[in-house]
Amino acid sequence: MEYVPGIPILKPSIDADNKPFWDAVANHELVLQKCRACDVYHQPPRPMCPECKSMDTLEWVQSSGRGQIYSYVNFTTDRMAYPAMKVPYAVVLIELDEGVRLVSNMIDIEPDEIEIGMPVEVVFDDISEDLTLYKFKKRAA
Amino acid sequence: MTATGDAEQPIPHPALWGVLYRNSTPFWEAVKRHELELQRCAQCGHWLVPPRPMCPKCRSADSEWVPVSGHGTIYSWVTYHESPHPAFEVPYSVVLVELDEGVRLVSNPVDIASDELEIGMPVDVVFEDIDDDLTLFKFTRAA
Amino acid sequence: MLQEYVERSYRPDLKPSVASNLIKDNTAIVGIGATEFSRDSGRDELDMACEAIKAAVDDAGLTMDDIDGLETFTLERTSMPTLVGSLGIPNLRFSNQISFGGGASCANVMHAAAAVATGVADYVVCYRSLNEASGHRYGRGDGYVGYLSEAPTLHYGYFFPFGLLTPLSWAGMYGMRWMHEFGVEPEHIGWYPVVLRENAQRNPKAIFHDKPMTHQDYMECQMIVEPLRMFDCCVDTDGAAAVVVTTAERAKDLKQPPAHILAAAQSSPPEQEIQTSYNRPIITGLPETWYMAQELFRVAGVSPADIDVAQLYDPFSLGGLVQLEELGFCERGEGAAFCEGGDRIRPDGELPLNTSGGLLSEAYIHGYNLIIEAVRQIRGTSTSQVENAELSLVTGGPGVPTSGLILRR
Amino acid sequence: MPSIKDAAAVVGVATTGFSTDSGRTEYSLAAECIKAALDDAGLRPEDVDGIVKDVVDGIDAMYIQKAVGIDNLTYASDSRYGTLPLLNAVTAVAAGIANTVVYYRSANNASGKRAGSDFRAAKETKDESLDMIRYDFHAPFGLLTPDGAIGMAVRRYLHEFEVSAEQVGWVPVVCSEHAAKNPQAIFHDAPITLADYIDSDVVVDPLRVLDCAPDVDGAIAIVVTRAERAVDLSQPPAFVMANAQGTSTEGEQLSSYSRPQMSGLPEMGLLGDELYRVAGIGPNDISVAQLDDRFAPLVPMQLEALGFCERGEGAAFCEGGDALRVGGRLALNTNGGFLGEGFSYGTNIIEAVRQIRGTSSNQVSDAEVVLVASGAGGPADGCILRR
Repeated sequence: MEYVPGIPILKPSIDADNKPFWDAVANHELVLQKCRACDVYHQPPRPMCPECKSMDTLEWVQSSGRGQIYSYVNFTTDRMAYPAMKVPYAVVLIELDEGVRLVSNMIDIEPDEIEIGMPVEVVFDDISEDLTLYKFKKRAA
Repeated sequence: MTATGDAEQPIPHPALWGVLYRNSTPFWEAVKRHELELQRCAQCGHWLVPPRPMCPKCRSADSEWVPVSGHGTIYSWVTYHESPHPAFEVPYSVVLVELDEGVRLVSNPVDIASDELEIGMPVDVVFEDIDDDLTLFKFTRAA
Repeated sequence: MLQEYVERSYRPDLKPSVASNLIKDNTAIVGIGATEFSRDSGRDELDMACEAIKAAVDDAGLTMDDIDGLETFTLERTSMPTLVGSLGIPNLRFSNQISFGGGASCANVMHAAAAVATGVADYVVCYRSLNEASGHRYGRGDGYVGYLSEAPTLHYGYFFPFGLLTPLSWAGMYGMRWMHEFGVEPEHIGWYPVVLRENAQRNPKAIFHDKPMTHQDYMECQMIVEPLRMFDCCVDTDGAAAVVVTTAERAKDLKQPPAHILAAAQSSPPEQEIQTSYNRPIITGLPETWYMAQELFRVAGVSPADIDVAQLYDPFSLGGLVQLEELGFCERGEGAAFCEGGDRIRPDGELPLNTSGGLLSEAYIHGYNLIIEAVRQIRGTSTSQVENAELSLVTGGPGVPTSGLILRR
Repeated sequence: MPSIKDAAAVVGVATTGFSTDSGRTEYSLAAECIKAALDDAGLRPEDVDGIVKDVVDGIDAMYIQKAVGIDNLTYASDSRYGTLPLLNAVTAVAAGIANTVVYYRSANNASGKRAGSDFRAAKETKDESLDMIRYDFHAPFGLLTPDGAIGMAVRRYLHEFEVSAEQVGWVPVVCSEHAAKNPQAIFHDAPITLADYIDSDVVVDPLRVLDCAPDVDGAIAIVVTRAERAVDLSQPPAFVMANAQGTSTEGEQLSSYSRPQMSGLPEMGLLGDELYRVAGIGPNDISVAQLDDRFAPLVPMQLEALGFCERGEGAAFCEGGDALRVGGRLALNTNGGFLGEGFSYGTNIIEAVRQIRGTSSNQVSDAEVVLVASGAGGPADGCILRR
């Protein structure tokens, strides 16, 4: 996807609960929140595990970065698009191998080539000095 | 009163923008012309302050904008000793003026020191052009 | 998580018994009122709220002095004290707001009914006023440019940087998966908006009155966010609407035939978000609507087959179709097939839907126009009246914590 | 006539304690506190089917579900002003549409970054509330803060009834004495004297620093359930005898400048009438009250509005402080109030529950019923709890 120069992307909003996630992304790593007692992943991150109600068994673990496209939308007109992105652009919902789903964009692929079930892996896109985003590219099955 | 009104730290302007605030617009337009006009129910004569779309007394939606005297007395006041906003240097006072018509408006005193303010003090309206967009009504000791 | 939903096995053991439900049959909607629906009202939202509320109070045969409760959305911008000061309500004893956008519409009536059923208030007005068309446009992404530099909430931080900023696209993400899993084609979806547009032709208040649309028009209209096109979207509207709720006992002496509340329900199941609940086991359904429906039918003691007419909250046509599945009118994945050809959902069909034109073709007053239409069906005054309508169902916004009502004569 | 009287009870309460910088997110504080309140009640998150909160608190009920593990919520609402969410919880339970409702607040109001708040952690959003209409007529003149707005009414009260600062000062003094014994209070172990009060800085004349409750970081949570279920739980229930809201036609939030008299609290008067009507008791039956002391001069005004003394005699009632101390005519804000424990609505209900349970750090020996009022200076609300 292509960006329109001069219009900033809306950056993530960060607090103490989700900071480890975005700090990792800035370092080109994808981490997920997991309860070590229950062996369950949580996205979005939260301060307490809803299964065991513990606040100190939550930890951040490395994600495989691999998964598949679970769903997607394709912005075909300016009407509902964010003006920083040139239309058409697609937004994908990735199901990681860990079972957690993340919204993202694809690289190196046209919107009309995107398919549900396509295997993907994470890549990192340094958009600007203070913004790195996780994106995905097609991989061999 | 030392509201600077400079571009760096502008006084909070009344929100005339958008479609949310149309009820208040005639009031601020009159102030801009150095006139004080208030909204009154066209049916029963009840003053609608702050402006509102319906009269709470008779539930009529008909209202009119009427020029008022600009004379009144100080009904209450407060003096800020810690500044809530960079546009306002402390100490400064905010007065609640009861106009002869019986309605009350929040404003600032002009040429009256904080320690001279008294409930019941007679005052007259004056106008102050703050910048191109904003004119405010203020009150000074009655002649 | 969501095991009950996945297995379609509702366990009501947490809920109070139906016998202790004081809303059921004891409360009613007795007044309805609305402003004109337009694309540019030229007025304050406060003005429109006053007009709609006064109309609803007049319709009930009450005076403003009778009103002692107010219910609305947290999204509502009119301030409660200023509204009370404009309407001249002398002794307001109860006020409440509900978040979750359009999911709150029927919940407003539910909470009002709880207040009157327990004597906390006697007559509660529920209202919503919005200049959605001419004022702030919630549904557009470009409104953020130059006013925000980062996502407005922590949660949106996971979506906004990728260009996913609008309800249409959030819903599209569910829709694409739903079409994929159940093999739904665009031409199947089109019948639902077409029938609603037909209903709007008989409703002079509808924004799309006198603007008919054929199935071919639907197929040829512009794709906005694939898989959703222009005619899948609700109509941004300026306007206000209000209803008056009181006890069934008081309703007997009022001007209009009461629309009794047979059941009211609200639901927010696990992993709920505002239209972005992407981390649930399946995203092709609307669990909040399913849970709400279980509770609604449990309290009402009726089944989907007993419903005579329904007003579904349809911000997008897919939202209406999937609700048909979750409400139990058809099986999972069969919502579009249910509407094919349109006959089943027309006013003389087995389940007449959105008889005023719904949010797609009448107006988008955040679901309040649907509640009013559900009442009209009970009164027998709809412009697309269903014969002998005894039970009238209405839902709140899907994809968010939602709500619903079953009204009876 | 239908009534909510005695249909519901408060069965679990908790606070995180208060500080000027929690160092944690509001989400995290809320989750911890709700769990603690449920533990206090002897209930599990799975038992909860309703959540009520204040509009201004950022963390939506949906996110509480995500963290605390509440299954299917079938009652949720947001109220504004004071402790109004309690009325929704009680109404829902009394109407038989919810069994167990949690009321929570969580705010980092002192450290104030708001970065800690969750779902609506908007940092740059415009306030599009039509409350701004009123602010339009105040803000250009520098009337920008709650203390300034209520200061106008306070000055009228002081003026019309010739009330002195020395009289009003007994409210913060007594509250500080109570806070000194309350380990949860931000001013634990820090009592003040009347001289301290008189010498404290004037923030917005006529209000001093010690007239104004301090903003704090922290959370509260309160669990409400049906009366018949309440008796089987871990704690002695605090039954809700009455719960109501009061507003008046010319009432605005802290700035009701258009009504004939500004020196009273007519909303509080209506609230009191309704509470006493529903409960079937009067002010003479009440010897403990948690009143809204966000601004100290509002306390004598409330004493008058709620019928504890005649109009204009509230300040005399407070003078010397004895009437307000434990064992006095009306033990006031026995947790220290918002002035002493910290300004977080809900702490007043929690202290009322402690009095009913007999666990207050300033326990009134025969506390059978306790009155709670909040939202003074705007739409008012309150409740009467009983043993």
